[in-house]
Amino acid sequence: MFPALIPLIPFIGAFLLMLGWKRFDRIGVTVIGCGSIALAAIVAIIIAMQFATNGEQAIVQHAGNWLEAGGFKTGFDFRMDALSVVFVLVITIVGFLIHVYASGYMHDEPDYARFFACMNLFVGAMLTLVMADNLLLLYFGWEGVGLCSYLLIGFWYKDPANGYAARKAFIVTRVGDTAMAIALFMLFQYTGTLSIPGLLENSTHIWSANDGVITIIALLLLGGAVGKSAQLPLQTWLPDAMAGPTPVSALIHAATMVTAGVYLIARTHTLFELAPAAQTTTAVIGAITLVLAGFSALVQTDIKRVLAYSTVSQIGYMFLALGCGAWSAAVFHFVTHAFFKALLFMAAGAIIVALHHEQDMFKMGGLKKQLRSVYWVFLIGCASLAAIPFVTAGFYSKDQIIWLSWSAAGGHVGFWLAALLGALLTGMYTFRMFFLVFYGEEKTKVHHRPGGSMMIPLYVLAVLSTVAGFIELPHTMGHVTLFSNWLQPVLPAVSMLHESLAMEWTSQALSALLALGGIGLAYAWVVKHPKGMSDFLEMPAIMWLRGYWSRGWDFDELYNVLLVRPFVYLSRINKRDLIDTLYTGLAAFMEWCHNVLARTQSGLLRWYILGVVLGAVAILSVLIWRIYI
Amino acid sequence: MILLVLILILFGAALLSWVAGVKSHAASRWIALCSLLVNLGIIAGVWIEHSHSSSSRWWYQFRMDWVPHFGISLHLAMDGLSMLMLALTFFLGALAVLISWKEIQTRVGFFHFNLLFVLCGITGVFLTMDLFLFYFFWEMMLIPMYFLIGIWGHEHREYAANKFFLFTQAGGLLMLLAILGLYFIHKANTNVYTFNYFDLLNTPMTPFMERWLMLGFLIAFLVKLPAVPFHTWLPDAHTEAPTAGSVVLAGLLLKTGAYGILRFVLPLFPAAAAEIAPVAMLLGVIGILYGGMLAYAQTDLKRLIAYTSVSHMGFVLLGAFAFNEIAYQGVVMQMITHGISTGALFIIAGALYERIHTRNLRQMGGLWLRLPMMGSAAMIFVMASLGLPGLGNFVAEFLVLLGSWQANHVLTILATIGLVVATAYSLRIMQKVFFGPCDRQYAVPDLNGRELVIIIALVIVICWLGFHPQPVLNTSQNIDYVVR
Amino acid sequence: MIVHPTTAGMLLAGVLFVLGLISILVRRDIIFMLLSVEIMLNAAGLAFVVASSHWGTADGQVMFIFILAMAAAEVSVGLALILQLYHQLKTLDSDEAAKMNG
Amino acid sequence: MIGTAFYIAALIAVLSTVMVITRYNIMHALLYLVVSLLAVAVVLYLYGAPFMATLEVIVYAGAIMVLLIFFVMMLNLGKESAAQEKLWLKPRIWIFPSLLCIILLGELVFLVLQNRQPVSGVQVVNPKEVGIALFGPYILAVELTGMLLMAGIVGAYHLGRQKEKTLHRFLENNQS
Repeated sequence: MFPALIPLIPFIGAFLLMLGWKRFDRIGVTVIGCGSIALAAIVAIIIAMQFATNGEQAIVQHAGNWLEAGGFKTGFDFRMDALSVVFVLVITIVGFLIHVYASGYMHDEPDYARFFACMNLFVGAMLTLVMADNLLLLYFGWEGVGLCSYLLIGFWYKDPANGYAARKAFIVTRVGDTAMAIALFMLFQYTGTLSIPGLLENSTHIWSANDGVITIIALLLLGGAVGKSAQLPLQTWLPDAMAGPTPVSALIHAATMVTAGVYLIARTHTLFELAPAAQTTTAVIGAITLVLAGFSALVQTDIKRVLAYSTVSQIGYMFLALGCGAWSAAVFHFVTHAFFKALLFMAAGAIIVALHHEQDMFKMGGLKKQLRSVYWVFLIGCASLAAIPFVTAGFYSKDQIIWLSWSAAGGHVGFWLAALLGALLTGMYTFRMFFLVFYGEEKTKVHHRPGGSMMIPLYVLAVLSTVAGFIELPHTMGHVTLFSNWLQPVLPAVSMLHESLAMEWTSQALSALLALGGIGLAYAWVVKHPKGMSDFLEMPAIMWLRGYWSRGWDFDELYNVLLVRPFVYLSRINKRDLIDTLYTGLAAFMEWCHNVLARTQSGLLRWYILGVVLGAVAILSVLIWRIYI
Repeated sequence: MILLVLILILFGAALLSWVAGVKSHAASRWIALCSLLVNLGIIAGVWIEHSHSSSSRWWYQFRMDWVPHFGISLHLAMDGLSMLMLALTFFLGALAVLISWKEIQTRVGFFHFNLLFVLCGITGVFLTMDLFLFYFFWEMMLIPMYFLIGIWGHEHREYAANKFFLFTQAGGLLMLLAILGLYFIHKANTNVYTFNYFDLLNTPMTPFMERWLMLGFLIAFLVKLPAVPFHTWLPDAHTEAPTAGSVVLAGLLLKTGAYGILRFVLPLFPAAAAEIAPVAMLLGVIGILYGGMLAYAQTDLKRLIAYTSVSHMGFVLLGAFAFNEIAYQGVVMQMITHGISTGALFIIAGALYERIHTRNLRQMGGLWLRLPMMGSAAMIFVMASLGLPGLGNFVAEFLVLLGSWQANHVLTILATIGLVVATAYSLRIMQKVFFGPCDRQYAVPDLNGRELVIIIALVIVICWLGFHPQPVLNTSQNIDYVVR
Repeated sequence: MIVHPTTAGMLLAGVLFVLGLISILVRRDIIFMLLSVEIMLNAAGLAFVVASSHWGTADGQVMFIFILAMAAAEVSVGLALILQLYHQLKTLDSDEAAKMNG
Repeated sequence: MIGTAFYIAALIAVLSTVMVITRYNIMHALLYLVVSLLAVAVVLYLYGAPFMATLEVIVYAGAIMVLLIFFVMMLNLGKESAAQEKLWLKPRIWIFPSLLCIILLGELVFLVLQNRQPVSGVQVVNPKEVGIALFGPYILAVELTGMLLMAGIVGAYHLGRQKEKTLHRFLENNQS
């Protein structure tokens, strides 16, 4: 089995759907769309098994040369190692489930084929990204997923707001990509290759730790990761990206694409280890982002925006883990997050469809009875997101991060506190959303209940959101390390600063308590004392704070004022091209001269004679001047 | 001999299609198309023949005395660079004939005469190794192009045609001065009158003289390229030209400027070129950013695309003066891919104009509903223009930037920021034309068979260049670049 | 004061010439302008003859003859033109014949 | 060695020329011009060019002026023409050109007065020498002059003829 097949199959699916968009009927499109992903998933599983039995040897396939010029050489090299396998499996399996769900969700969409073509294209690009053996191919996937994200956010193209959100997503991530491109140039300049194993190998020889160049490179790579993963300061595009169809939000903006940054940093962890400053920056960005996004999520009214901010916040956790050197913890959280966030998005989608495309949580409520199945899966998702102890996957992955943010070599007590604050916020906003949607009085009628194609993926994910946590249990609870063992060949184990069982207990207990406390607060806020709370919330200062948070801490406004508006303004005023004015001005001056001189051509005979006389006077004057004076 | 045949076929076909155009429009079109396809076939044959043997740099040489007294000879030669440029010329030329099949209905014979004559001039420019002959062909391109814009253009065609002519002619005269200067300096130093490129290559001269002669050549090529601040003829000419004219202008005429820099400025005046490199690279970067910004502001679709050319050709300038092989390879790539992608965008704009009779972006929107195929094609080329990996432009821009990074960090960073600007203006095209609300209910047909053939050919080429650029890179590798 | 004859003749020629020039500048009637041209030609001829007597050669006088012939031809053609102009414009105002303005 | 005769003739020439350029009536102006020409003929005679003086009287004062006089009579320009002239000749119009011309005159005078050669007599050049020069070195010019006169005749005939067609064809085209 060739690893290259895994991304190739979805690409072929996308290609077929693009060419045959007129010929296939709805069923044909569904079969190709979902089938290609299923096939990719099967191939991925087979290769993963092969890899597992093979031992630690990565499977690398050179599928062809790409370009070779003047000492620069790259090819289509695909790599399956422990890290890729994790990502590939998550992408194909969750991707498949979301495709199945989408076939139900998008059932009434006239542009059904286009949707699935883009989705398949996305999966292909994403798989390329995580399987690339060189950074250029990774960049190819990186930009490819950006394109698909753009296409799918703007899928309903008739609304200009969607187009705006789509372009914003593309352009903001492109800013990060630019940084990453420069990192590639620098890496090539110093290491002479863009092949990932090669440059990681070389980098340890070339640079010692804390070298200035490697720090810059790591920071630039971080810039790329930050753009794609919607971290501070490039996080603004993700909430707007919710303009796309819900399966898109689930697949691209929750489960897979936005975690590409995590993948990139994990993949190039050697570089970050050489640049502790960059690594600390990563952790700081993660910590700040997770808290800021948590506050923003707390005050949203749109259910999808809550989930979007929560995604930003959860990826913040992953970055925090990466920054602390807890590589496998970050990847572990990626896995569980992919499961429960996809679950939450799709469940939210089910609710939205049921309420006839109503996304405002304050117009929902009391849906517990109406949508009992959705209620349960949503509850599981929320529990996992809020990290309710022992039974949810989210608990194990997040707790590991919280603990390591203090105890790992790169950790700090400040990170730990931020992570704990994040845990409290997560509990609060998650269950605020949950209670608002399912409790209270019924405000909007349910139109129709989701069908099987939408519910089955939800059940599967609900199960995964629960059991996926058990592959990695902390010291205090059984100490299962299946996952980190698996990643051992690629990602080094975390080096600990503090190793105390008691401390770990305390941390876990604290985070669990905070999560539960958050839920309790949410319960009190939404269900128990809605009146009292609303009085509190109506206070002017609180109102202002709510607005400020719900606008995402006004980062949008900041960028508008600093970058977007000046650019647009400058280009507007310069629409006629100032330099052209120079040339047209020159032409106008010539024309003016022409007019002036033409006026001397009066046609009056005496005028001409006067000219002759003037000339004679002048010539004689010069003559006299030169000869006699 | 085969080189002369390439030119003569076009020349003969030009006359023939004019004559035939009197009787039958179709005959004129077929003659033009067939001559270009024959040439394309010849070039393809040449390429296949030479794709493996990298024995000698010059694949073909043809030399015949013309005015021996003054050292002027009919000297043609072909290497990898010429071959690639010629392939692009004939490919885009054939598409230009196809695209004007329905668009041009007046003076059809004369139109094809002019079109083929321009292509003939361009072919000559890419082949000739005699500076006098080079100038001859250089000027020969202009006049038919002037007619193409001035006769079959849009509403402000005369203004645009005059502007185009004045700018390029002024540049051309500077080049003539420089050529004559070089000629006489060579005579003074070696006592031989010659216009031969190879003889002039190592003319000894003072640095002062070299600087001025280099400037003469460089400015002519910068005008053609076009680089800021000589770019202002381009938007007008592109906007007003008929579709075929825009395709030839963007796809080929601009490339003669880039070709001139690679072929003449750098090898003839290596020291002076190295001296001016930072300035030239800066101009390239300014072009990238300034052109992008102007493109973003435009409301006329063709004008927007025209400004993207300014932006893209900035990469050519940046790479050409980076003095390393990766960048040169990128420049050659960029010349080809820009020809394809921008040509395609102009073809789409032309097809759109044929349907809805406006180029104003404000009057478009939501056309995806009616024109999904055209929209998909536009999407591909818009993505190419913003440098999406997998399409040819990415390879080109990446190589240019990778190469120029070795030469100048700051300018490369600025140029890379240009990619963000490219994203902004490129996506604006899609949003304004194909997405957004559909105010006007245009009932227009999607691409027809002929247009589909054109677009598919272009898509295949741009994807091929994106995924497997190696044949092109291998071919252009064979050139003795000036590497510092 | 003894005046050199050439100086005196030249001064006379100069004065006559300038008078003709003034006339041609201030007059609008085209016949007057023709008249002024005659004055100036005559003055020029006078200057030639004075020069001829100064050097004692015949060349100046030869020139005078040529000027004379030229004046005759000029007057005849000029008058014919004036005639046409008069028929055309019904006036002798030279400013009316200003169609060739730029 | 110039005498009173020259001064008188010169004075008459200048005065009558001034009268020419200040007259409103064209007829008066022409007659004053004849006087001026006759005075110039005297000056020519005094400068040792009797043949030229004769030609001046015959051709200039005789033929050309008479041609002009007849022409003016033919056009029958009457009082309104004189009135028109009066209207046109305002100081505002003539003051600047006159100043300019006087500057020119000043320059000419200055140049002429640079003559520092010793005073000598007038040298007489007799008509014989003129004839020899004319048909010797100047023969080509004489022939050219003949052609010029011929052209003058043909031109005058062509332009002056008024048949059914009153306009010259160029003028006609211009008008249409």
